[in-house]
Amino acid sequence: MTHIAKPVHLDDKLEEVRSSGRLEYRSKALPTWCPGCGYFAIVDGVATVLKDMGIQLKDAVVVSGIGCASRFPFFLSTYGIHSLHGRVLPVATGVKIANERLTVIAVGGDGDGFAIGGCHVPHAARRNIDITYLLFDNGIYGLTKGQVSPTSALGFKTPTSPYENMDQPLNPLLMVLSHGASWVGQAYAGHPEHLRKMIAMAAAHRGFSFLNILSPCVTFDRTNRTYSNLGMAVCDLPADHNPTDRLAAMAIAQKTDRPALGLYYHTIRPTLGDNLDALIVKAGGTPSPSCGAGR
Amino acid sequence: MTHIAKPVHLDDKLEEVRSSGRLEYRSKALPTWCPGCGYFAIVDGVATVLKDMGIQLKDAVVVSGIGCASRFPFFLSTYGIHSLHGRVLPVATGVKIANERLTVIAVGGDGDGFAIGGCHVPHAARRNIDITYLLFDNGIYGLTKGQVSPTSALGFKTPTSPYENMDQPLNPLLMVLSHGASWVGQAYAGHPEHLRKMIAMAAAHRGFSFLNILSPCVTFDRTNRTYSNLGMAVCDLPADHNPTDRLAAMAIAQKTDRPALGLYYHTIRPTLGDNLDALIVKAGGTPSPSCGAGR
Amino acid sequence: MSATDIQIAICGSAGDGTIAAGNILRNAVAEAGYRVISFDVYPPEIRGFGKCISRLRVTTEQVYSLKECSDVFLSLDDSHAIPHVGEVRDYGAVIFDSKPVVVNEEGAHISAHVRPGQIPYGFPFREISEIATGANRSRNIAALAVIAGLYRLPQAAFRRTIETTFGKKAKAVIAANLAAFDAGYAAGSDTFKLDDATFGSSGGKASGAGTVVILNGNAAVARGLIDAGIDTFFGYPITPATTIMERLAIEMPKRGKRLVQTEDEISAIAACVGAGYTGSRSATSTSGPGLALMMEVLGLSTIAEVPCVVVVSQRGGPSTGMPTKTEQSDLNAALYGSHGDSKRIVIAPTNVEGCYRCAGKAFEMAERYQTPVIVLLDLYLSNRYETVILAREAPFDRDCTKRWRKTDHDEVYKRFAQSKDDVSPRAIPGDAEGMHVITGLEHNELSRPNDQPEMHTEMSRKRHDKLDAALTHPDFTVSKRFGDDGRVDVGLLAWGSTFGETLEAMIKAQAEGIRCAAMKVVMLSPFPAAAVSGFMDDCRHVLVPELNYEGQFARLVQAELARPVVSLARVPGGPMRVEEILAEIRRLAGRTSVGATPATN
Amino acid sequence: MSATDIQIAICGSAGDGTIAAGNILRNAVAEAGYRVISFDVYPPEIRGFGKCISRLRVTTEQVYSLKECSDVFLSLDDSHAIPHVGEVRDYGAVIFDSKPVVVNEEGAHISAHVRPGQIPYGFPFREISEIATGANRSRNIAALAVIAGLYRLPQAAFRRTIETTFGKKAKAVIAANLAAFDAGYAAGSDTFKLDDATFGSSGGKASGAGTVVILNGNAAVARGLIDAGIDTFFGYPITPATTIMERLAIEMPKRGKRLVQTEDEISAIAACVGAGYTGSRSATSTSGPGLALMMEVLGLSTIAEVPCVVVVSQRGGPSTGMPTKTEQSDLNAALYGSHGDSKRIVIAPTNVEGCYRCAGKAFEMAERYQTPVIVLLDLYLSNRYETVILAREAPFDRDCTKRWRKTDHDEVYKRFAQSKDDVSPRAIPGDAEGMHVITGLEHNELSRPNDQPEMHTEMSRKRHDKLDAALTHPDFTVSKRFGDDGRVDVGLLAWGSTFGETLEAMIKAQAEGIRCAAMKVVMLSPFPAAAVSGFMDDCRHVLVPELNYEGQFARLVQAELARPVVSLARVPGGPMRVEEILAEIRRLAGRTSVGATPATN
Ligand SMILES: Cc1ncc(C[n+]2csc(CCOP(=O)(O)OP(=O)(O)O)c2C)c(N)n1
Ligand SMILES: Cc1ncc(C[n+]2csc(CCOP(=O)(O)OP(=O)(O)O)c2C)c(N)n1
Ligand code: SF4
Ligand code: SF4
Ligand SMILES: [Mg+2]
Ligand SMILES: [Mg+2]
Repeated sequence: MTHIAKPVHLDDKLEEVRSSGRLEYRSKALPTWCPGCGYFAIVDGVATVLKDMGIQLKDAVVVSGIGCASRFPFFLSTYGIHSLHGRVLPVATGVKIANERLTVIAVGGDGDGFAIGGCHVPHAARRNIDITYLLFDNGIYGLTKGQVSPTSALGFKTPTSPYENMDQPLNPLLMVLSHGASWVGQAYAGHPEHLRKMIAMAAAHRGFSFLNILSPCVTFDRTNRTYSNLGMAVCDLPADHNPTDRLAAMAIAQKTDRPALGLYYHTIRPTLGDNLDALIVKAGGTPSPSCGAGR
Repeated sequence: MTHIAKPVHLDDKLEEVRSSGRLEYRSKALPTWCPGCGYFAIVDGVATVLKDMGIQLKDAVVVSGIGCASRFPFFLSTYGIHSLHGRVLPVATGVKIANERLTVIAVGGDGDGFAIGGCHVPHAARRNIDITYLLFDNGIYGLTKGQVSPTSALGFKTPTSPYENMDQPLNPLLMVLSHGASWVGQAYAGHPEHLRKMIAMAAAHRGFSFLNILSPCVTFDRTNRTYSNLGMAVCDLPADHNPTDRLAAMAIAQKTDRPALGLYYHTIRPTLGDNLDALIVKAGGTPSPSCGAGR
Repeated sequence: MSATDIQIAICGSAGDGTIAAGNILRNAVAEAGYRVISFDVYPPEIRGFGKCISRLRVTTEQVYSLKECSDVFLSLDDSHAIPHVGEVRDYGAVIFDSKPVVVNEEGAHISAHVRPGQIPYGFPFREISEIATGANRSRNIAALAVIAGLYRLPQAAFRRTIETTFGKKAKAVIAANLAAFDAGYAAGSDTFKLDDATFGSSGGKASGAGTVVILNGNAAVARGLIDAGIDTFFGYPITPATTIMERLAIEMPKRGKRLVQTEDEISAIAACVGAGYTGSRSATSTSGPGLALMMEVLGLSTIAEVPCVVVVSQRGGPSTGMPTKTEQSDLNAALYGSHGDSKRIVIAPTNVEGCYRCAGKAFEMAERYQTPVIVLLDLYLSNRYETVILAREAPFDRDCTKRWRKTDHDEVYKRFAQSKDDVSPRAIPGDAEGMHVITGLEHNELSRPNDQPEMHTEMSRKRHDKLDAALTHPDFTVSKRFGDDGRVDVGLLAWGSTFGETLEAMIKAQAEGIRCAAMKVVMLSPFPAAAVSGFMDDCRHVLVPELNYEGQFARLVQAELARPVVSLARVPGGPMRVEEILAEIRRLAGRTSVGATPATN
Repeated sequence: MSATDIQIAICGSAGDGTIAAGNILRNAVAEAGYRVISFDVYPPEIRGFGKCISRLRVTTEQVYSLKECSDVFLSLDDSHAIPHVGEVRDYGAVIFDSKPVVVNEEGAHISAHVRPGQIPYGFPFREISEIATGANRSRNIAALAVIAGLYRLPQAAFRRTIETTFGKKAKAVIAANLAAFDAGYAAGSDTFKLDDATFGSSGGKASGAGTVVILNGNAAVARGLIDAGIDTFFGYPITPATTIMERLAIEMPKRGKRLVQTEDEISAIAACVGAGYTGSRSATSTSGPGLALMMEVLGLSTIAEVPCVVVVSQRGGPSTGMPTKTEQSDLNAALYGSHGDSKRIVIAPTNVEGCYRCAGKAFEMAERYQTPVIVLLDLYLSNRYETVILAREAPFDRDCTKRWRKTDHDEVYKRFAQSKDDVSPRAIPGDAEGMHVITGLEHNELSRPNDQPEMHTEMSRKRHDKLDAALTHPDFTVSKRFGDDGRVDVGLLAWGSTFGETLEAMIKAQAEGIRCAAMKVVMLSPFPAAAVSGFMDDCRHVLVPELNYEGQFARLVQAELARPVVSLARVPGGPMRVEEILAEIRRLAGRTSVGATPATN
């Protein structure tokens, strides 16, 4: 029988948030996450960034799939869609295409994005839809109580891999680079300051930005992605890394034993919205930032 | 009103096949493909390889999705499944996991594999399921009469991109390399000899092998992947390319203006079947090559 | 009869330009002011040597379907045509190439298959074309010109149509085809006329009402979506729905609107929901296999109360089934396919004009009732052409959204606030103080997750009750009765494309003195129980003809009303045969099956 | 009554080890030879401070559901327990911690909420645990021990259960918990006994029949699949079905069988079809959202006639809905969710033993009729525990495949050859001369694409007709009547988990002198029309209780029989209240609602 310590520090945390004046971006809903979950740092980060960028609550839409990670939108006070398992990117695409004036942030877990949602990532990346996709990569299925995920380490024992996980994990960074994404970076929930910086950069990028956020599931993973393990493993990108060199970025992304944090790659190219407007012009029509939205 | 020349040479072709003694591997069904379609070369290639490898008809299962490419199984005389659009890999996985004695070849088009079926490719690759996946990459949706596909060139005009295609195409080779596939190569339907060699290598590989086959759609693509354009564009892999160097393979895969033909990458690691058997042993059970199949 | 009612069939292989000839004939006759219904049958393969048949019914009065029998039959390829010569009525004309390229062996020539009473006409199409143009490329034009000549149809209309058809081609091509036409026309008009097969003068193009256009069902859907102000479209190609998307891909950008071909149907519908959340009028189109993939997202649209429109053109099922054949077997999936109590609006047009109306009205309903709306067509309706009169003013309300406006200062926005009509005012992104998060989880008025029994019960009630208003949606025909009033021996209940054949059968039955009425049901969910039940009260027998195996609509009626109906469920892959419906009517009316031979009106 | 029938409820927060206490109590009592039914209610969040209630009904006779009222109620956290104290019957015991950690403010203590007639017992659980073990970790064990003592339940059974429960933990942990148990037991047995709440001696473990096990529905499903010889399993986690897969992940490898967690539900079912093609017994398990995603592949399984088994445990819908609440609202999707005429077999067990049987039989049916079989559970059934007697010999046929054996030399294999029972002999990969290609396209006997009207009509008939045999599947109860014979005032028609409450209601109604019968319908498709219709002939009123909003089963009955039923459709997220069904029975029977207060048997 499991005993979970009462999350006293949770309320302190909310207090801190309150006093920090970031509250308006945080909803009154107390996150349902387990105390100590890496996700708390991400919600703080996004709230700060939105505020710092001066994006009004009314102009931000946070879209998610299903999972612990995907509870995210409820903890902000912007507009949001808590959609379906794996469908965060197409839903976010619909929002952005319909109204380019909106800032669209897509969030979800590793299972949500790279198992059931795997069909959609390459196309969001190649079309360069102007949204920010934050992947909460905890290497496990949290919400369903700890099954193996596409990014789980080899050997990981879970209720659906009771003897051990023998499936070679996927490498989200490497994959999204190969999809032709225009902005790719990595952060760690245990380094909130750096995380915040990366979220800010990703959100500032015009086009599809993918930020892989390593985050511990303190309840169901006591052996792999613990704060201590990750804390020791993560490192910075080589100082001389050139973030316009995609091949170099891929080389580093391959080194999964020492996950490097920072901006792997970025480039500037037309967004899906730009292209659709170009077609409209070609056809003799007149583009408008909001396709009827808010009629 | 379109006039299509009667495909006289089709029957000659079948004659040639008959006389070549490969007939047993070809079904009596005359392919429903348009005369001149690149796919004819692939069906010849596979038939020859199966024969040369001494694989009996009864032990081969050819699985496909939906599309012109996916009509493939009907033109061989082995077992086969003409499944659903995009589902070729999970279906093929089911076949192989249930009966490791079978040789399983998966075939499908670029839309089948990298649009609607995109969710499945990374997982077949990472698990290293022991099947051969032949992608018939014609950069178009043939069966539905010529719409734009995920691998269509920029600027391509089709019924669903009437002004021009502005979505950056995907790079199947680069993607599958990033998924961790254990065998990755490329061939061209216009070079049947080399194509045959590559199919043989792919089929001989123990684990997941991915062969990207560039093939012209003569009916709906008169401007991009024509035999003449492809014939001029394709080249050989650098003589000094080391097929165990994944990063080098990725570097070459990036050069899409001059598609290089040959073996990009290969490595040897346990297949999904090997791993499942290892788990069985761990659990104290006894593995069997056919999981009840043919009971 | 004085009113014109002539059906022309053209049969050949794709290589013969059969469909092209049918198109020109159709457009020219419509141009001349007649009403037309036409439907082409294609081969399933891509390779172009399968059989094609183009059927065209030309009338002055409104009619509802093709006829069993053609009055004129043109063969461009006897090997394909021979099996169909039987469909020509007695004293009807069978027109063929008297000097075909290959000299056929005994019996292979169609003239050997014309039955006594049918009138064979041989013309040297190829020769006519070659003499007139120096090539046989215009053989099909020469052939259709023969028919035009035979019936003295207005040449001007044909010449205009030929010019526009080949407009993009080289001048020489146009000239050649015009020459071939003139030669063919001359040949046709030199021949003695069929006495009983005259074209009455056309009604002339209907004027005041609006503009007369000739559209097939898919084109009508595209036009309806556009006239209702579609903003965004997300779709994935699939036969027979693809041409809706292809039409929109051309038209939407001209109007500053956006269309994206997505990676699959799941993303298409998911993007529609995302766009719908912002207030955008968004739609997708697909067929059965795509619909099957959309089930989960449709459920999200239902519980999160986000408008979205899905046009489904049915083909033969199950699974990949028969992509180039028509069927009405996706009704169950449209009604019941999503898990949970996920009732939604399902409407099915019965003709091309209805395709236009239903497509446009779907946006009104989706917005007004904040729910997914499925518009059910089938291949037969998607591809069949009819003359349609379009009102000058699009008959669609461009904005049906109940918007939230903050009233007093510290009012908190409740996305799912209670409301008399169970439709809660919406705030959309960009609205200053309406921020909220929608979810697929059960929720409270604030759209916060809540799974308490009372809340789930109340929200379920809200989501179901609000839909009833659709049954009285403004300016929309939910169901309609035709035929005899009062008590009837046989009442016909039909939906979708099959209603056309049903109505024709009813008219024939009435002509045979059977008291008969027919009701078309356009709205399948919510179900117009009162109207249908009232209709059934008048019927000694209720017959439900439909194109599926399980009698899906018949089952729906029984599920709703717990009253028995007679199901006539068939899966021929083509339209239902009027004769088959008629035979069943006779049986129910207690008539011994008289004149079961093709009727010859 | 002499026979034992006592219901115990334990309420607290997850942190209190409420569920763990319930598990030990349940297993120990079963160990002691009683029959038990138990069901736990969890909080939806992961965080462990929501309310948990574990209810356990202990009997000597077979019963079918939990009772409205508990006889004994144990509070481990008064703040959670207070709202539920009302469920304790008159003269029932309310047991609580007399010395809680925090001293509660006035009224916050449960003793202030015990109603006259209920018997409050305070025990210092924490203190007992601390004195006995030096720590309060075993507080929950001490508390359940008090109940054991109060009722003089056999200590040995409890000690054995505690040892096995903590078997993997350190010796010290086991010792501590045993000590806490002994102390609590002593405290309990020192107290005066409830006169009317005695445990009769247990029937003792049923012997000859087979082995007695205590399982929940999901464990029973896993066991059924294994006993029927499952070869391969492909699945994706989803509440409440996940534990089926988790159990199989442990058990299958031990038997040399293979399980793969796929990337989504589409690949899970697709892999099942691939495996099924080879002759492997393959299954998957999911809940509503996963089922919605499987619709297209299920259609392939239907048309290609490939066996596959899908276990669906329903939760609150639509969409993500209420993942931790029970509901029966996926019936429509299970029956009708795929496009096309895609009828399939759908069976729904009504209790835990049925879960075992249906799971195993599903393999027989899928193989014998070459079709997909859906086994419909719901969260309530998946998670509820019952004592089940398992026959020593698994009651399942390990091979029901009709195999093709080449007879004469030049026979060509026809995968879909005509056959009297419409089931064609199968060849599978590896068979020397049975090579063929299956397809989702309509096809001929050789499985070659063919879309001719006659072929499609015949193949549709074959695919539907062959299923009728399932209604007489060997050794399987398709439907069963209970209660009064002959004419009755009220007939109850129920399916799935709700049948338990329905039967309890029927028994109570009979006790009130109402002529009453109940029929459980286990096979929902094909529908046992004759049996149900025959039953309805006997009933003045037919009442259909079910856990969904639309009355999906009631609609199925009406669609099939065109006869009206009274629908009692509720969506509380938990089991239907027996009292609610009873009230409706009374109303229909024309009784003024007597004794609507909780019955106190
Ligand atoms: C179609 C569907 N399949 C399965 C589920 C069950 N489910 C909910 S969340 C989840 C995975 C959660 O893992 P992840 O996406 O990594 O998010 P995390 O909880 O780890 O943050 C699953 C399998 C579902 N809700 N819908
Ligand atoms: C679920 C579903 N969506 C769409 C279709 C229609 N469809 C059939 S094949 C195809 C694409 C064909 O392109 P590709 O996969 O590249 O194969 P090709 O024809 O080019 O060989 C499409 C969209 C379908 N059959 N099923
Ligand atoms: S289960 Fe894991 S991922 Fe989910 S909230 Fe708890 S710690 Fe975070
Ligand atoms: S349409 Fe294109 S891909 Fe299809 S068969 Fe013809 S040439 Fe080949
Ligand atoms: Mg995760
Ligand atoms: Mg293609």
